Amino acid sequence: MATRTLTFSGAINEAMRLEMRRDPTVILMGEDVAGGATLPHMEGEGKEAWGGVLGVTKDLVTEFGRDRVLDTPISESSFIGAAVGAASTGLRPIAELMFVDFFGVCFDQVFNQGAKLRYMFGGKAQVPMVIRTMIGGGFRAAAQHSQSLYSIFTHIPGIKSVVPSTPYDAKGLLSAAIQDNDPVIFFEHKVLYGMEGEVPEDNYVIPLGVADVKREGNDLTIVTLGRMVHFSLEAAEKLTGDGVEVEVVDLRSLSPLDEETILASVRKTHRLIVVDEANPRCSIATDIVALAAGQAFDYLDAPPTMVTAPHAPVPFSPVLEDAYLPSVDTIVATVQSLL
Amino acid sequence: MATRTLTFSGAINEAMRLEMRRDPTVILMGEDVAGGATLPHMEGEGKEAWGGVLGVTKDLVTEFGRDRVLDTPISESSFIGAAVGAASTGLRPIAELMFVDFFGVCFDQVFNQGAKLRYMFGGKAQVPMVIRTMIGGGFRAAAQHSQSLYSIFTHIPGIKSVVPSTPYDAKGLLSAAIQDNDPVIFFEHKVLYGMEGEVPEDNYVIPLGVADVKREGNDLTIVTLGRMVHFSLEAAEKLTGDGVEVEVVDLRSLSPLDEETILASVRKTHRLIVVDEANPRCSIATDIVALAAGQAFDYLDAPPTMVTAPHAPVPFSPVLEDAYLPSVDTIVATVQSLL
Amino acid sequence: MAEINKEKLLWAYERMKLIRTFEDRVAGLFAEGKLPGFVHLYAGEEAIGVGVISHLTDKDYITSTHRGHGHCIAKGVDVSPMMAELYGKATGACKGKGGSMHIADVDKGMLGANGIVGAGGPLACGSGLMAKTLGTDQVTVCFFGDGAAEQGTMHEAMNLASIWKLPVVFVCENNGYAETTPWGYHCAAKDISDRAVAYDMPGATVDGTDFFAVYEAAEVAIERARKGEGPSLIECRGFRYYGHFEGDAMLYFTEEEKARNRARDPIESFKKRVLERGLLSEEEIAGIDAKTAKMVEEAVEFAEESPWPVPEDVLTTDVYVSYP
Amino acid sequence: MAEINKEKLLWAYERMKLIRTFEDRVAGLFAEGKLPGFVHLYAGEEAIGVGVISHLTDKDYITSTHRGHGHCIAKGVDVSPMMAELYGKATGACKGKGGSMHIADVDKGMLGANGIVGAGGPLACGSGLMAKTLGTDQVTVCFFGDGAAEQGTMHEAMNLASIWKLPVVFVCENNGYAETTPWGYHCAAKDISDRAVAYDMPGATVDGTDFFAVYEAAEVAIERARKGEGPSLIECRGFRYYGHFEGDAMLYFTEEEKARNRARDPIESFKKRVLERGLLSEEEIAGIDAKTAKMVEEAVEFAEESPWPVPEDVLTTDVYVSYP
Ligand SMILES: Cc1ncc(C[n+]2csc(CCOP(=O)(O)OP(=O)(O)O)c2C)c(N)n1
Ligand SMILES: Cc1ncc(C[n+]2csc(CCOP(=O)(O)OP(=O)(O)O)c2C)c(N)n1
Ligand SMILES: [Mg+2]
Ligand SMILES: [Mg+2]
Repeated sequence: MATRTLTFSGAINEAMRLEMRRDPTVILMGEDVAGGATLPHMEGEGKEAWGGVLGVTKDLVTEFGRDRVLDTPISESSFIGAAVGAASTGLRPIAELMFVDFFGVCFDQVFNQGAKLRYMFGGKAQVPMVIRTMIGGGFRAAAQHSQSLYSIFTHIPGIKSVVPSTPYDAKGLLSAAIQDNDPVIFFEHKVLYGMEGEVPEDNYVIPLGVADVKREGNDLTIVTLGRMVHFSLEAAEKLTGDGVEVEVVDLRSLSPLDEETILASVRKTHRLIVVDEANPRCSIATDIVALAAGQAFDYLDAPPTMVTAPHAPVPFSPVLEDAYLPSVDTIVATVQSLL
Repeated sequence: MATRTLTFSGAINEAMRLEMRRDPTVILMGEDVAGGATLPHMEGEGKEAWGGVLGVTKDLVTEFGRDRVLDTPISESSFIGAAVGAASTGLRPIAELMFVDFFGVCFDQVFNQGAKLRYMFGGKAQVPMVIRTMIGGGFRAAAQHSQSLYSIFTHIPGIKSVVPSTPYDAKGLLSAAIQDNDPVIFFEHKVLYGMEGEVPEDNYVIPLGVADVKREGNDLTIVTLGRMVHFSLEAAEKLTGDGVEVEVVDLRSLSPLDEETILASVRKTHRLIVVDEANPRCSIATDIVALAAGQAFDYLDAPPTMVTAPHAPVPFSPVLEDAYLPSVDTIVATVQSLL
Repeated sequence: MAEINKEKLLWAYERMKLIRTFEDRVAGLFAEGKLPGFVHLYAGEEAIGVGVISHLTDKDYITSTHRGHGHCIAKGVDVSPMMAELYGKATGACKGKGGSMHIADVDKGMLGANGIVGAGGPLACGSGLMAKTLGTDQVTVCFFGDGAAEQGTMHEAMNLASIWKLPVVFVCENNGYAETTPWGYHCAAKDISDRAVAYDMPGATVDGTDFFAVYEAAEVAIERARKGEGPSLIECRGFRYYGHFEGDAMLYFTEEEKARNRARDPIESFKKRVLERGLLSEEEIAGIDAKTAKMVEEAVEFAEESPWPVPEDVLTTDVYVSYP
Repeated sequence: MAEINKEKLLWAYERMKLIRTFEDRVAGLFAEGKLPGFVHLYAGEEAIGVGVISHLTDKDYITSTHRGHGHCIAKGVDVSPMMAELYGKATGACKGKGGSMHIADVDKGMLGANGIVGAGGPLACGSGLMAKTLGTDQVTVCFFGDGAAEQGTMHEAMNLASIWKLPVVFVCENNGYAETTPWGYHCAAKDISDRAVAYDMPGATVDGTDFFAVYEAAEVAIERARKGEGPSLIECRGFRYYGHFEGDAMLYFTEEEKARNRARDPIESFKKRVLERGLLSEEEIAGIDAKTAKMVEEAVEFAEESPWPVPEDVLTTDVYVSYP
């Protein structure tokens, strides 16, 4: 497959475009995903104002029209719920929940409806839908626009959770999510949107539930996700100078979880750090630690350790936010403390 | 203090009654918490239909009147949010979210407003409120009325989470919650409401953040909460015949967490099982395992283990629900497998 | 009314009677301790569900509420798997996994009873959006209670359906109470149908105990939806005979109110009207009474004799279509 | 209008001008890269916030939106800590923890800008409930956007405020857009104030660029609330000069629309009117212009010179009042 450089957001855009071309039942809806497309002077090709608040859905309305790319009112319950209803009756909707921080106004439709209809109906329904949503700190967007709430979604049976870290992964995982027959929540880190990487031109899928070893090493395993994959890789590079080889496992999919890849790595390196920018309690970090402690107990030579944000909301001030998020230095120091 | 036998729901009722007598700024609101009190033929003393869907708030409107015991419309966002607004301006509201399963229609007011106002305002606000809500399986109430979602609340900084397991604890913890200056979520297991126990007549508080060793033992620690405390105690009684002495730690408060009591027990017994009826992923069960694995690593002689519900919604059919929830037998077998 | 043909009248009487018989029987079984969990009965509201669904085909959709048995039956779901579901048996409509509050039959266009008040509004927008996107003429009816009218989801759903001109009809079953809370207390609007203006859609309030009134109002609204002209709101005023759920002692009902309700029985009024006008005969009515009684008894028998689900086989199936 | 005394007019002009000057300066600072995060400017909407808050005291409350600077200033919050907050400095109104989207001053009755659209409605019911319960005469004003009108929370809040007769005034700042989405698209109602009937409260639509129109409508509504007669809904039609947030290229605005807006500048219209009628003098206006310019410059200086917060000291404080 021919590849070329694409940004993370470009890769996401392309996955939607190719899937919408392939399958006419795929539609996209969300606040300003077309962006002013209903204004009279915005009619016609290319006449689109936003393509999503950070431009990720740019030009999709131009190609697919307003019947398949729908701006919505600020009514998350109703349009996320409409995605559930549409999915259970024949469409494959992609709904954009602008920031995951807004899940509190619409979560019922996700966790009690989308996630449970199939089970409650004894298997006589399926809900093939994707919710794309922004996560993460580093944007100085403060407490209500910077959270990484994927642990809450992962707690809920019936939904799948995916957190890509590179343009290549983002495209392949989003295509897989759109083709999947279950509700998938696709978490996009807003600070990664501008990141560039090689991405094949064609459509391809990366199966959900398969972690990716982004760097091999024998001395310690870092399990991580999203933006923290890059922090962890940077820390690993720094440590290589000291003769320490860290293995970096990128979860990619939180539910389903690739337990085997995680456990294989821990059994090989005997040491585990989970790096996650989210809050620590009842989280994916504790989840991975519990997995390793339960299933690879005899292999562990040091306490399984977490590097996370503190148990506090995300602060606004840049100096505070930088101290709040896990840093490369903290990761390096934590690795050193375990060797 | 004189004590007498009271049910779990009676103890909760009494805590509210005594706190409302003590402090005129304490009010109570929720769907049918008075229950038909606005009907003309319901005027006057004792003329109350429900006192909450399962009768827990019975007769409070009779004593405190309709200005302090308010029936609400089915508008959880607005009345839970009203509790946040009232708490930050001078009242101490108790809001009843009938079933925790309904949190998805109102969670924004809890986790983005109530939990974060103080931090976002740089400490210049406080939000002294309590949300009482029902949890738990065993009632044959199916997927949308049987969940135990406290892990999600515990993930969020800025709120406190409390899960009582006995009438005595329920009264003392609820009084503490009402007197607390932070937002507290008080999770009541619906199957425990009828349980009886000795309860002092006077007002007393059990401080938040203090776990309770409900049974001492040297061979293995079970950390548990809510209804599972009783299942675990029953399992411990069964095992005592085999000469196995299990220590049962009742968390009572999930956030703040009494790390010291948990760790002290694990350091003593060298073995840990967390018993929780909620779903397993990113949960309080993984949280406690991660705590022990991280902080008591060198003391553990066996893999820290979880006994939980499966990663599936709660089924309706009694035979399915019984198989879904952790059972005394499973707990016993798991203990035996670790010795 | 003149336009309702005999076949439809027979169908309507059968469905209403079947609902009533089913619900009365369920009340008895619950009292005997045979049915676990929460059970909310539809008896008294038959004219609403049946009057509206008279205009739907199997391809049309409905969303329902916690009080969903009547909607199921009106939409043509078989009472035997329904009853088995209430027992929690393996042969239930949802294999025993859903129970009364989640009873569903997507193939019949019944998108499920729902334990979350107001959740059906957004879902109905979804099947409406499907029909609009694929260009079919399927209509979705969203049933919701007076209590549900205060839930934010219903506001959002009505606004969304209106701006997108979705083929959805919102039917508010105003039975006077949300649990014990009278609608005059929980609802600020004078008529719930007054809210239609907030969404620029037609609104009407009708007598929900009068099958013919419901039938006529629904005809206009469903026709409008089918033609792609957008949603409507119909408020149907009525009552429920039983408590909020089984076990509710109904202290908030006065005896006068109960008597008033009995005097407005929707099935009796229907019968009186069709008999007076000679549209149906006593024999036809008696035939249906016997038939529906038999159907319900067979359903109970079916449920009683059905096996329990086997946890080892089904406890964790149906969570996902695929989960590696 | 005759009843507005001079002191109030001076105050109103000063607040409007201070908002405008502050916001223009913030736009410049943002363009220079000095202000991190999301910044939503209120310029163009000054007559709404100031016209309404004219009737409030320090003891009254307001809830605000993501576009909250104007509400803060109108409610009397000092611009120096405000500016420091936008920089993220330790001296900020929220110690740098909140930023533009969470700027607040509870002591001044400003319950916070809010990053969640529609979240202020329920909060306003809360301070309203406090006043009602404690028997004070405090009023709460809930500012919300046209986009927020579609959020379920606003529906619930207006219904709740109405049935409980809470002293709350709902002020919809209809600036024509929710981000890029025109209100004629996202809102089914013909006027947002039409929704008042859904909650049985008075509703009015006024020109939000006309201070005096806003002032008069607010007077009636706030008076009503203060007397315990319940809530009202006021829709104020206006525009914003800047993009949705800083960085927005505003492609969805036509040049005609921009010109039309400039011709309706709320501060210019106010000035014209008070000068024509001799209510204020050119000198008084000039004095205020100079004063507000100075206040904003001092605010910038204060912010620039203020120290950063020290993470070791404050990162995890203020999460709880107590956490053992
Ligand atoms: C979101 C939510 N809040 C509360 C409940 C609890 N509840 C179940 S039914 C009900 C009353 C519903 O009233 P209405 O909509 O009028 O329907 P009816 O029962 O009268 O048919 C309530 C409060 C719920 N199931 N979901
Ligand atoms: C619940 C929620 N949904 C979406 C957003 C993203 N968002 C922020 S402001 C905005 C538009 C708000 O429009 P309006 O209410 O008209 O206020 P305006 O910006 O015009 O002042 C949106 C969609 C949000 N912050 N919260
Ligand atoms: Mg009702
Ligand atoms: Mg707007």
